[in-house]
Amino acid sequence: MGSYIPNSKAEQERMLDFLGLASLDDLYDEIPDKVKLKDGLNIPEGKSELEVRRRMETLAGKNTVFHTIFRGAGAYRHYIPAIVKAVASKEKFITAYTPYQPEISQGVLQSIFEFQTMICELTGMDVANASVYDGATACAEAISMCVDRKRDVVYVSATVHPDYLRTVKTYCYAAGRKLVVVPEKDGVTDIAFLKENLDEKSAAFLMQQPNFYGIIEDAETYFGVAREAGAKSIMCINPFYGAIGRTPRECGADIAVGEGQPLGISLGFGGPYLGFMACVQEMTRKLPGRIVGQTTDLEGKRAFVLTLQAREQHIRREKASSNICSNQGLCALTAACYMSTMGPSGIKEVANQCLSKAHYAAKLISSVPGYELVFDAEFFHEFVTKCPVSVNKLMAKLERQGILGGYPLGGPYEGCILWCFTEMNTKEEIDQLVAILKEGIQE
Amino acid sequence: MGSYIPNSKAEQERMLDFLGLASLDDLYDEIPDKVKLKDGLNIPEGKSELEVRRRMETLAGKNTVFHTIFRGAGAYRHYIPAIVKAVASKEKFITAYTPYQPEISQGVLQSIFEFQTMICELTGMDVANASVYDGATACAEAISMCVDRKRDVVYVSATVHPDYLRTVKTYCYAAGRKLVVVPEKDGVTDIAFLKENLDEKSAAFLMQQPNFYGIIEDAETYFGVAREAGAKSIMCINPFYGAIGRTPRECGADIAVGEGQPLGISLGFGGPYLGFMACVQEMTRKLPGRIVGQTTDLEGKRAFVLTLQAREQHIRREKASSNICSNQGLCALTAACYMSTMGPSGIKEVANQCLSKAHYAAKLISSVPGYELVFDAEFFHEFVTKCPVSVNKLMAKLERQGILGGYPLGGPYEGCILWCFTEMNTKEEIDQLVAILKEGIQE
Amino acid sequence: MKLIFERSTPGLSCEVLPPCDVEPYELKPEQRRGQELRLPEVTEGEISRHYTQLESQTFGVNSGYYPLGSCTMKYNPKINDEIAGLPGFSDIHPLQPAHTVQGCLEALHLAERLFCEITGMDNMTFQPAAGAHGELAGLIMIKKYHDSRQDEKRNKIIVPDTAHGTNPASATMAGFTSVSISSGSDGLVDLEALKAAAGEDTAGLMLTNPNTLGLFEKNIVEIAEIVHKAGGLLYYDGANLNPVMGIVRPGDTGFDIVHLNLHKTFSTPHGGGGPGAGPVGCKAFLSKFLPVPRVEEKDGKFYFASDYEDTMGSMKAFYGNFLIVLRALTYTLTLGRKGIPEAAKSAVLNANYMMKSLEDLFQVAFPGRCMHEFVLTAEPLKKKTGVSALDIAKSLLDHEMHPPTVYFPQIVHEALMIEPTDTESKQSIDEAVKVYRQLYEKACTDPEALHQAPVKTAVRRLDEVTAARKPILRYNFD
Amino acid sequence: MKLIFERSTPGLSCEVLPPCDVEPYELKPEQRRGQELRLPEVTEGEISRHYTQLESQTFGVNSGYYPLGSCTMKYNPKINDEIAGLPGFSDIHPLQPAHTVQGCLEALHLAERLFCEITGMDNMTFQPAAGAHGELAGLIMIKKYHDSRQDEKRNKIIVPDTAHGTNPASATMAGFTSVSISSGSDGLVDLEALKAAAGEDTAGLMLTNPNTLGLFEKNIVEIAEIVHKAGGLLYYDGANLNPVMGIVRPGDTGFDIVHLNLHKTFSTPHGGGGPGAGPVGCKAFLSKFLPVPRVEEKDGKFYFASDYEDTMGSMKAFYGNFLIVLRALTYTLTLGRKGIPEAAKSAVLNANYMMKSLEDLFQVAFPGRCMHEFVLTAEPLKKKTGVSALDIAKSLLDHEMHPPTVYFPQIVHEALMIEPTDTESKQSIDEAVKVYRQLYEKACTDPEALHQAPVKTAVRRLDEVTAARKPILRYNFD
Ligand SMILES: Cc1ncc(COP(=O)(O)O)c(C=O)c1O
Ligand SMILES: Cc1ncc(COP(=O)(O)O)c(C=O)c1O
Repeated sequence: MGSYIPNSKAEQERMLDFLGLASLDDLYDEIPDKVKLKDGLNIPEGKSELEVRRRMETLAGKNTVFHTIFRGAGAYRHYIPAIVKAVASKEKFITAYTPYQPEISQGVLQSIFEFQTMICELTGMDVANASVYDGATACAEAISMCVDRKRDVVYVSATVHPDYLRTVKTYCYAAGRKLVVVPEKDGVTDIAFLKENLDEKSAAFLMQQPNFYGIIEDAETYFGVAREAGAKSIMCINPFYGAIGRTPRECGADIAVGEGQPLGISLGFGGPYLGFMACVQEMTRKLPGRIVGQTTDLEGKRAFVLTLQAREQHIRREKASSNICSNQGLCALTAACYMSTMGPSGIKEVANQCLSKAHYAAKLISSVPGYELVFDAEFFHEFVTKCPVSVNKLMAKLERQGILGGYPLGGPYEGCILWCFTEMNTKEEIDQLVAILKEGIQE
Repeated sequence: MGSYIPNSKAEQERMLDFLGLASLDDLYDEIPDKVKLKDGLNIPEGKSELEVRRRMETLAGKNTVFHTIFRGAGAYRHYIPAIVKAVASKEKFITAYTPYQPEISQGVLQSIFEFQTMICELTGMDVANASVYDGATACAEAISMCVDRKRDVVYVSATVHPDYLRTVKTYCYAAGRKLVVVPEKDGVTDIAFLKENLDEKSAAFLMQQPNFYGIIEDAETYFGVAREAGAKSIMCINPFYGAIGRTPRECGADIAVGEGQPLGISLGFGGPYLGFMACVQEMTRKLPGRIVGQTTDLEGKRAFVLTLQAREQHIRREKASSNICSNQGLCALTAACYMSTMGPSGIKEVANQCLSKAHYAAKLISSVPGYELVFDAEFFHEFVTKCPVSVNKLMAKLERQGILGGYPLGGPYEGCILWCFTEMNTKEEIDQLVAILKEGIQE
Repeated sequence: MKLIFERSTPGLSCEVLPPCDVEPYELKPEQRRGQELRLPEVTEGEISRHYTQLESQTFGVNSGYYPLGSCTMKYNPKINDEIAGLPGFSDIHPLQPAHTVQGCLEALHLAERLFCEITGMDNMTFQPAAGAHGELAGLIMIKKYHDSRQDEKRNKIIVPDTAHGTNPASATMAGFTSVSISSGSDGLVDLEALKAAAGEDTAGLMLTNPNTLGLFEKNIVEIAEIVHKAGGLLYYDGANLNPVMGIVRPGDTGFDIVHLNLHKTFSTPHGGGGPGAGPVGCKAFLSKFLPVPRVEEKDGKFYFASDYEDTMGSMKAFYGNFLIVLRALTYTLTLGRKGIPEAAKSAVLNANYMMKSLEDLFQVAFPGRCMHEFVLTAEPLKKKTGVSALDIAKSLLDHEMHPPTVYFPQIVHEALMIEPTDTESKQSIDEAVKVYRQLYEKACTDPEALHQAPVKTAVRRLDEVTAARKPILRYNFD
Repeated sequence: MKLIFERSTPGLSCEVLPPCDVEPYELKPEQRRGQELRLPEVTEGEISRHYTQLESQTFGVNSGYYPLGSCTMKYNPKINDEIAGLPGFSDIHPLQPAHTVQGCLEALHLAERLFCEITGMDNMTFQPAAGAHGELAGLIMIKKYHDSRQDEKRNKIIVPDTAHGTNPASATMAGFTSVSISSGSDGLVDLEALKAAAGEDTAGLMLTNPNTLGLFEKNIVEIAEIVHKAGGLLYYDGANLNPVMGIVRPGDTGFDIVHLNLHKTFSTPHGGGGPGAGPVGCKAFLSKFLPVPRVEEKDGKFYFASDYEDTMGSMKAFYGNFLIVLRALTYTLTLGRKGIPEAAKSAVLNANYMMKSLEDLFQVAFPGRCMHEFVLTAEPLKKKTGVSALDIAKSLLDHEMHPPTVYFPQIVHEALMIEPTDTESKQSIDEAVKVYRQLYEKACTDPEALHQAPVKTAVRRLDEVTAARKPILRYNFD
């Protein structure tokens, strides 16, 4: 059994003596006996480190680590530079609490201030917070920022990631907010629907760029419609797209959110990831969560501190802008380190490689009979094709070669595949994929 | 091409201006043109991190990582606790230089002071140094400590590790010292030879415990002979054996040395490892290399510092006790952290598990026909058996099951196998091995 | 310290990627970004030095004593991080087919079994990313439950005044009105106040037990009865489970829903603010409301199931902060059935030991037996010397110690909320006590010294007022 | 700070191992250890905090500016460490059969090719574990060479007085007598002195080029001629290769044997004292003397060969500090043919820039063009103010900067030997220069302040005399 208790039995005895107690159990004499556990927990005995390691290694061994991944759909494999891993594993960054004591927490505070600045740069927005849980909750929180008593109907495009949509729905259900899903048409948001429906009750319109199908939507037009109706515009972006595509600000968004996982964070079977949020100046005090601000110490030295706390739960309790307390701090630090490592040229290079490789692949894949592109629209690094054979069998075949194929879509696009390409996919890998597709499968 | 130069071309221009130079090449105007490289280096163009990583991963992929290892022979697979890896990868420990400036190097200095103490505890000796390159050079250095003008013949048992023996020979050749290899008899040092040969010219006798064949030799008797002849006794020990077996001090050694790799250092294809050295008080000033001592600062605070530097090359130059400068500092820190993690009970537990598993295995293996034990002597965690089939074929068969079999011996024991067992080998693994041996091979 | 932007030199970069090996493709001009992207241009050495220096201005659990009340800053074992770093976990795409992620699924399934046993619950979701997120999930389940019974008038959540701020905030986000009830003079839920508050509009009660004063709600059975009788459900804020894990299970005291803070009780690190994990467990009758997807097992094979008609939906994308759950699982397997309650006892022993060592100096807000933490009030000291809880906190910084939580819970004036945790040694508690004593004496003789503290830290006290009034929230490139 | 032994509590431990799963076996009583084994008894949290605190009292390359002359404290890239940590390298037993270690062997083979090209040598061994170890290996090869020619009177190694202490020390260990020759007034080898020293007892010359004054031995061709003519060999101490790599190759200037300090020139870390790696390269006519085993290739397969009749033997067990070699290989592949000389130029530019920025304050010992480093003398300052090189060094500590090497080379009084390295930025050099200026001014106005320095460090100046007179070299348990 492992133990991290740094007091020996003898020392504990001494402490009990000091307290005038006979045994450790006496510490619990105020707990009614009838609710106490009688026979202890029904879980296995504790194990030594080596045993636990073996156990967990066995579990890890039951997972397949794919050498080649052509799947994205909200979680993206990008290269994580060694320096980013080294920085993110620095012990004090890992084990510190939220920086409530700024005098001994300038490291964490400054790193978040830098993160906020970078998110502003990426989105073109004025203000960013210190992170929320992930892209989905960032969407949900952004919507909360827009709703008031007069405007409480929320519009979300059907082309956002299904998990995000489900999360937004859940949050809206909770808050008793009306949510309207704007239907998809040809892979993009149905602009006609938007025009017809937005009105003086509309609080916000949320869309994703590129959308779940990888398509670059005409955000500017949608946001024009929203603005006219007096609703706020929320754009959920892929950070790499943000580096080369029109920014949320340029498209007229009031709030930009997104999933920061692509910025140096491992796939990790879905988490921890990183929700980022940024908005225009006027909405600053509606932002949820931590925000770090710059100030001076009493000697006039520049310093950083958690600020605008009057928005937060620990001060405002039921009137807070959100309930968020712990966020994804270390992931934010990681993303900031990643962005520093790549620099403006590196981030754009990743984006351009994603773009170029996806288009290279799309051309080749769609030239294989039966794998036509489903949509005709411009895309970033994901696109949807048909599949002339059983998707499952195709995936199984790819798997045997160490390849995780594209994501099999469901619903209206059942039988279609959402492919994703990043800078990690070499031309060779793509050519190999196409060759396999051409081979076909033994049905 | 990767680059770690933090000045841009523009900045370099500015610096050149300041120096009144036209180009970077002008920096080398004092080097005769005729010796300068004309067409640059004939090595590949530099590569990006991702490319280099892929290249090196490909190389790593050409090595076999064995799940089960029954081979030792000087390099041992033990469990390395997570905390040890975490501590050993702390950036400042890794990137610091030798602690010449004690005021900002108390961390490294104290860790070495602690290491020295632990080595003293393990060996029973009075003083230890901050490490030398490895077990082999520790042997060679120990011999140098014993030689003087009057006594310059050195005796080394033939049962020490062959690499150590070869290294010692090389060092003796260099220094023009006479080396006598004490022959092996039945797997141990030939005591008769020793008795006959040691005389007033003899500087030292060096033996290994357990010896290369895993056997626990009768060190005390040998050292008695040496003492009588006025020669110094040097014992090269396995640190785990030291934790439960009679210490070098108890056996009467003047110097204890050994390979510290088993103490939390990875196999790493042979290095970096850790040579440790300890001796009796009287020989302190003959020790080679760094030694950390305790002192006080000018406010009376306890502090640590490199000391007794008058032994060292940077002070004494040609008269130094050794030429060693860089040592294996980080490995020493790692070993100290390992010993702290395991504690006295943990270190002994490792030793006892090695001992017990080796004896369990020896019983079973030697009961397989043809795999008789070659020697009849008591052993620690290695032992030699015969092999009734082609050793190469047996190894190949084990390899197919992910097992690295024992070490095939050469020389007089050609066709025999030196097996090693540690706490990492489970009963199940051992039983599996025995089953495979029983199966035999298709010749 | 410089900002990373101030270390930037135009033209520099790290060379991370090879050149593109396919034909370059470009966005249409009208789709292209117009704004400049001002990120730092630095080499790796600069980045590395930058963060090394930032780390040196950060206080972690290993930097020194860290008794931050309510936060359970226990030691974070290294094996947990090592396991989470295995490529077999860290490099797994969340949307891989089930047969290629049996290890991940089994880990989640195992974690669900263990943590259900520890809390006395029947099912659990690992989707919530933190405690507050778990609270919201749990409250939405409560809402779903009442909705499913067409019991629609239940729009109030009762929350004691000692509750953490997230509780009322979560209630609001879940569309409830929170009703605050004051604690009794013993620091516990006032049964009469509770009875008065409970009624047919009661959706549920959120309770932290032990509460944030460090006191065990010994009337928990009665409390549960009152709430249940009124038709409400009981929600357990698990942030304070540490002192009672393996001793008493929330489920056995009447709670219907529980969240855990794996980043407090189960030793996963806080990351300077996160990520954490806030799994939510519930009794069987509520399981159908749990968020999807959920891990199921059939014939030894594990899979995700989402087809629960009554599910509340989802709390986030994918499956929660999986790598954090893994760390907590590793910890739980390490401690096991005996180690879990031993850790709890160590936490309680340490807290009582430290409380008793200090009670002659600072008044204990609610004397008696405490659990994992206790709350002192510096009010008498302040009256006497002018030295506040904040001054004490700031003075501790000069002693390489993290201060306790201050000014919380709000019902205690000049509160100092101290939680030594189970992984602190007697030795270090004794040393901390010595420092508290020194500070107390200093406060009596030289209060100004404490008003001036800290003096040894990277920065002195900050102008927080200006920070909030004229917020500077990003670097100004101009 | 406490020693780890002082954190010990009897009975505590980390639970690392499962119980033994086979029948316990015991040593015979007479073989058993009698002495108590006093190692620390601590839990993981204590160890972790201990080393975290020790690390905070350690100055690494990333802590700040580190211009330690002759040590080439350049940035240590993280990718190098990551590669060395791949299980496919770190978990490989040195005695695995060749076909299971083709990757390791290929890496060594590739490293040999690259470093031979960089040094102008034909073959190389990676066995030596550090520079001094390489020196010894190289000298033994020289000995072997002369022995092989029955040229037995050659027992002298010529070493300039600017040489590093390891050079004469290595000569002694190799059984040679070292003959020191004084440098000329230009800081370079005095050709006349060399001619006088060279003769039929000359085994060889050890030369560092650029030398430890940072000056390139521009007469190297003549030097080589003199030594070769006398029948000696030329040994290149590669500790200072950094400023000339890719610009000029030792082999092309007449050297026969070279060692490299991978932990200086090729960016592998110093580990607070080691491990490093000191590969030794030689011209073809000496290859047969190289230590064994050596890596050979045949038909694309790699293997170890030890059957060289004339081999000098071995310098250590197995194959050197392999994981260090891997790091250096990674670095070399990263920089490549253009990056290597660019790094060299950056080092030289930085050094000259800094030298010129300081020359109005401190006298440059040997003015003119320097290579990677330069040596200042604080002697005038000392005469004027009493402030010594040591005082300057100690004062720098209070500015979060590592001091230069002081009092070396010994031929310069009050030497300050500054090596900015290629990975230092103009920005940080400018800042360092500013600090040197401040200190200079302070020395003139308030010398006592510098005598008192450092004041901000973990400890103040130490009593080194007592440390050496009454050595305390281990913890006293009593
Ligand atoms: C009692 C209590 N409840 C809830 C929370 C919120 O948990 P989290 O920060 O994980 O959202 C905390 C955190 O401090 C807490 O102490
Ligand atoms: C010029 C010179 N030669 C040799 C050495 C010795 O190298 P090592 O410390 O690797 O043994 C050094 C190290 O400082 C050096 O500067």
